Amino acid sequence: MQMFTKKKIEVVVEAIYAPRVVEAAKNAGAKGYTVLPNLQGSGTHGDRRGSGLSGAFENVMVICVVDPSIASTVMTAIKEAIGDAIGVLYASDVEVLRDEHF
Amino acid sequence: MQMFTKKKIEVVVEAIYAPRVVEAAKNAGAKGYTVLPNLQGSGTHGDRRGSGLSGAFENVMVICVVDPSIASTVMTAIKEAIGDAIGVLYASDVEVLRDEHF
Amino acid sequence: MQMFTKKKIEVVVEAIYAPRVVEAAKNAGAKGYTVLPNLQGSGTHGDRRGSGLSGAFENVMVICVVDPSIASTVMTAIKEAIGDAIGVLYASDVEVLRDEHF
Amino acid sequence: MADVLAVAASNLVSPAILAFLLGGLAGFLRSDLEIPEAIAKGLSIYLMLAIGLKGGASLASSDAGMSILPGLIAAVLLSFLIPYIAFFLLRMTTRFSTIDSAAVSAHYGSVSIVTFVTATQFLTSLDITYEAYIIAMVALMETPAIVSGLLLARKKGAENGTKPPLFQPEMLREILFNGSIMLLLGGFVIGWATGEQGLETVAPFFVDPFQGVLCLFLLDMGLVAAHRLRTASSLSPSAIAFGLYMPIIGAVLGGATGYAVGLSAGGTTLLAVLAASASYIAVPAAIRLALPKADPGIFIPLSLGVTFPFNVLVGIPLYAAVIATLYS
Amino acid sequence: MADVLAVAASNLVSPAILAFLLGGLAGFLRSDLEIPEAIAKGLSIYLMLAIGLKGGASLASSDAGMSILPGLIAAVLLSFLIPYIAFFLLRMTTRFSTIDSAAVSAHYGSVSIVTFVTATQFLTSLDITYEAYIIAMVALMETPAIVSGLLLARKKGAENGTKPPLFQPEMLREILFNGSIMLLLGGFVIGWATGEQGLETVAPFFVDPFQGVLCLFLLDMGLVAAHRLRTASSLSPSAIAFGLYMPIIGAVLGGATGYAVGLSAGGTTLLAVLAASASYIAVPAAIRLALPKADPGIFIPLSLGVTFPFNVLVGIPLYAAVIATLYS
Amino acid sequence: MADVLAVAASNLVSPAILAFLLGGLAGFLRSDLEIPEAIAKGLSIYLMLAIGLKGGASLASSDAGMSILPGLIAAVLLSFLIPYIAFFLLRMTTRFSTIDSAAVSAHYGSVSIVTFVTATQFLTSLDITYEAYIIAMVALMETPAIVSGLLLARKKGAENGTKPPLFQPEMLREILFNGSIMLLLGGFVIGWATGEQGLETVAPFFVDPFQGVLCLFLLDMGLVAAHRLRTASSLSPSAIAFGLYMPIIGAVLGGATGYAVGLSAGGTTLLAVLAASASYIAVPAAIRLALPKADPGIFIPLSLGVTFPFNVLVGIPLYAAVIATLYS
Ligand SMILES: Nc1ncnc2c1ncn2[C@@H]1O[C@H](COP(=O)(O)O)[C@@H](O)[C@H]1O
Ligand SMILES: Nc1ncnc2c1ncn2[C@@H]1O[C@H](COP(=O)(O)O)[C@@H](O)[C@H]1O
Ligand SMILES: Nc1ncnc2c1ncn2[C@@H]1O[C@H](COP(=O)(O)O)[C@@H](O)[C@H]1O
Ligand code: NA
Ligand code: NA
Ligand code: NA
Repeated sequence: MQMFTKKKIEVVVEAIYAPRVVEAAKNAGAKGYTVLPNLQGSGTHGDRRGSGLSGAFENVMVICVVDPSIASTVMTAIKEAIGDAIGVLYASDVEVLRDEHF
Repeated sequence: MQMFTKKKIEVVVEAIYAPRVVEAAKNAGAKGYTVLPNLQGSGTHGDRRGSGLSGAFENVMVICVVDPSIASTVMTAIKEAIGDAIGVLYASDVEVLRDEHF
Repeated sequence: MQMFTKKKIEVVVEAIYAPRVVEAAKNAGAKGYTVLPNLQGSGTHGDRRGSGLSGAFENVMVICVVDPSIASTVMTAIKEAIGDAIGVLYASDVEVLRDEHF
Repeated sequence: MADVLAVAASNLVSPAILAFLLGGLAGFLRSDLEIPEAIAKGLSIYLMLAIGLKGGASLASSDAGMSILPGLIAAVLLSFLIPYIAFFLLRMTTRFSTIDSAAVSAHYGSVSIVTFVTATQFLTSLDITYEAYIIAMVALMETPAIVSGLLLARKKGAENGTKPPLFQPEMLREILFNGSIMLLLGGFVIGWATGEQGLETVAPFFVDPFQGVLCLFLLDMGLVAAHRLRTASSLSPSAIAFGLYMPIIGAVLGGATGYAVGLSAGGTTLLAVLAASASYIAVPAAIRLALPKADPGIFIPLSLGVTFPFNVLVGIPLYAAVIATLYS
Repeated sequence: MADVLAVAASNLVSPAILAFLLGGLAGFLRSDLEIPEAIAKGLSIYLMLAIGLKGGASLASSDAGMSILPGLIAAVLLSFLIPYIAFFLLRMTTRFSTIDSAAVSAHYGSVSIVTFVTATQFLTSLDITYEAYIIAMVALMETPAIVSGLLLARKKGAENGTKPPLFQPEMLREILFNGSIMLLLGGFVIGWATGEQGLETVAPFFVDPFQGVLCLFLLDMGLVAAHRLRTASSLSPSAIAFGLYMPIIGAVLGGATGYAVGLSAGGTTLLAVLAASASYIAVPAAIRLALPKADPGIFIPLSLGVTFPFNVLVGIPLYAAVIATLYS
Repeated sequence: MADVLAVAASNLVSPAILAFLLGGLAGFLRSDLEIPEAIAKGLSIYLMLAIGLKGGASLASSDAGMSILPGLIAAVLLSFLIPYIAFFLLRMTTRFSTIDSAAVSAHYGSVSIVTFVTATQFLTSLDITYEAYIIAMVALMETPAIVSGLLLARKKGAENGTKPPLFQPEMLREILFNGSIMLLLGGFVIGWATGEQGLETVAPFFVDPFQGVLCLFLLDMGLVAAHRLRTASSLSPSAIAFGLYMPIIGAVLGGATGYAVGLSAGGTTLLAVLAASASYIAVPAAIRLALPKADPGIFIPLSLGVTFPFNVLVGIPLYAAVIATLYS
């Protein structure tokens, strides 16, 4: 079974910024993404958990598997989309079966 | 602290296929799995977000940590279970403390 | 783009233990964490999916990205917080842009 | 004709229909308005159980007996038959693959519960009564169309020499014990067993607030339909045309069947609505499992984004007015 | 005896009980029917708050005063005591470890709110009244059993020389300020403070639709109970037997206590039901935190899959019929 | 003055207010009580739609006509103006940055729908009537304050030479087509178009249970407010003081405006409440997008943890009593 190495980028960001992050990733060449909604968390900006009223305290995670050749472009684009918003961003290597899908 | 290297397999697939993916992983020797329900996403099959009415647009993620010796068997089994359904599949290395658990 | 290597610790644990896991990670030096609520799963303790009534069958995942220098301390602390509770724990390498954040 | 328009207009200014339009508007304006998944699912569970209960209780208090059998059989046949007509039209007029055509056909043979519910509210607002056992028809018409759809898709497979097995037993179970069927039929049996008296004890939850809950549900339908239309790329003009004329063909067939089995004007209208409507809850799930190659980007926008709004806004009052004229 | 059966039968054909059976059926058929987590949690919040409000308001409009004290104290003692009996029986008849036996015992000393609510609806349908302050008993009986369970588990630890501290203060807080206790007692106090007049303002939400909401809740309980039974592997015949005879023992104790403190036939029936019922909301969470070694694969299927259906289908009408006979 | 206290006391023992206190208590005791996200969102959708529908229907049945225009314009001006006053006070008395001060100011110019709803229930309980079109004011007052807030923040940018564009078109869309505005205005139009007759068909869902639903909503608000206060670290005494005196300033301005445009005592009270209240649904989201540098750890605890409880517990009866005295 031949595997291909890709980069998985994971972003935890406040819910209202998710559309911007996704847009930025797509424009930078990502062919797909997955969003995990309704997360809680804590970091330098304090406790975050949805208040049910406003999305202002809700986190989401965006996962984006991309070709290593564009990983750094996508990360930079996402970083700019987040700007001063609340969030963290990290990447790691994954192996996939279908090279052309990502 | 001694750590053991395992393979983490992550699958994003349409919600109604989750039972098949899980079944396939178990039959291929996986000792456990975790399901993240209600995900949104986008890929070659377009935008996917639950419509609340039918599961036809909902994604889930199945995470399965297995011994490297069976990783490729489990991945192949999952791939077959997905068949023509909508989904992606990738794997990466993780370290665990309890060798016998996985 | 300079990247820094960190450790990502992922814990799947029964929902009612999440506050203890988070507390343990913080006390061991983790600067932040993310919680994915309402997960289903299966392992040596059988099938687990929320019953809507009691949290006794619900899983959550806690994700904690930490500096490699404290990774083993944090993992040990989390392991102790879990004790005899139901859960699994694994770690992997990730790269981040902002060294000081984690 | 003036009557038809007046009826249609009165339908349009009901809170439920306006809520649907509000949802559609919010969806097109890309408002962040969103009904949480769990609430939307809860609303459909409520609607299906409520409609089942009411139908069962009302059947129990009627003296229908065996006289309902011809109607039920006709409903099943209708659901079996319609996909063949739909398939033929799709193959003639669109470029959809055999699989996609079969998948779409299955949706149009089955029924949309929300369209049906909207029609019952419409009739109630006009004081038009209907037979209680129509609700049993709703449950019976859900699945036969799926079988037809699979048979149609299989014909193609046969040509290719890769004829798939029609039904794995697992799939049969998934289709027959589907949540919406359990709720509709289960509610129907409960309503029938406990009668009007049983219904009375739960009426402040399942009967009185029904129309209000329907508003919330249609608000969500508007949002979802708009979203599906906005993000759908594969709908050709011929496909959209199909989504508009197919319900009329269905309504004619349903109306004729209703007349043939001796339904009242109200009952005939509802059977016409059922035949005109396309499923977007039970069938999509079954089709995704049985025909994974069929593109959900086609059948969902078509049934939810085109046919559903057409029926709710234009179809229901139209069918009702025509049938009322014919029956009077 | 004929009466008993008639009563039981009438209980079985209520919408709520049939909804429970429908859920159970769907669960056993592995239907994809599922009540979303959030809705299920919302329903239990509603039920607990509603029951508290009604109890409080009805206490306010009664002239009970201090006369309720003996009943409340007896309820607390009952909840303390039952686990010891359950533990003894489990050690005699099953192979459960000390820890598991203690954990199960705690569940049977505590109460099931849904069983209680089903019983109140059953009494109401028979026009049998009961004392308002029974609802205070529900809240009071939730926790003492947890303490007994921990003491029983600790005895074992003591033998081993690893005696754990009975209560970390943190755990005490978690148990006392548990969500279901806050809602029940909080609702009770609100109902009491605002009286019948306050209740009236919220009755169209908390009182009138109550029975209908209960149907939805029991539908979910049926689904969950069936799922737990299907996936439970550790329930031996002796464990299942315990799940069936223990509620009867509890009912006898509860009934005798009710009689002793001078409750009416309705009140006595409810106290019997409380003593007969086993917790599956508050206690499992507390036990998972306090006794993580206890296997939830034992205590949840037993209380939710065996005892709950037994009480709802057989126990409630049985206890009611017997007590009615004795009181008349 | 005795009257004022009596009114305040009667407000405090309503089920809704006590539910808020119960939520607050559970929050401070760190109970595990929690309203699921989806339910909380569902409740706010219900409240906004219900309030819109009622307002619209009641406007339709009144003979208000063009006479409502001055009131509407005054409401918009009020929402524009209040942030400037708030900003000035914050810059004088606190150490908040310009950005944070601007962000907080936007919240106080906008309105809190739940505070408003609580006030309407309070007036209803006292049989005080009010003008239907106040509900249109609620919708109109939501956004102007956001514009003022951004202008205030921009002034600062200008000084620094990094003047950001006031509105990207994208942001304008996000603010104008915000979910709560769509629901309030949409509900208002639906209510107005279908009139009292339309409202009647959905009253068992949107009108009768309203007060009960409000209890559940306020229970959640209590939980959230307590949580925010517990975890807030950045609230200085001067900030807390602002959260307490700013609503009074707002109430005076709102009351005066209501009097000036000829509102009844009830209407004036509601306008005072609107001006006194601070947004925690629509504005936080808009501000997070437009001013990401503003710290949500300041503006949310202040509006939700300080001003909201103050208004609900003290403000509403106070404003009502004072205005009733002045009008009589
Ligand atoms: N070290 C970390 N590991 C995992 N998640 C984190 C970490 N730091 C922050 N987060 C997540 O990112 C969100 C924003 O982080 P921050 O901007 O540091 O407050 C938090 O609410 C967490 O959900
Ligand atoms: N590159 C990607 N990174 C992360 N998730 C993806 C990616 N591509 C697809 N997905 C997820 O997998 C689902 C199915 O993908 P597809 O079959 O390509 O439409 C999508 O809805 C996404 O949730
Ligand atoms: N091999 C595995 N891969 C992924 N998740 C697992 C695995 N084993 C266990 N889990 C998760 O951890 C929970 C507790 O595991 P266990 O204690 O083995 O029952 C399960 O319910 C799963 O959600
Ligand atoms: Na049809
Ligand atoms: Na008990
Ligand atoms: Na204001």
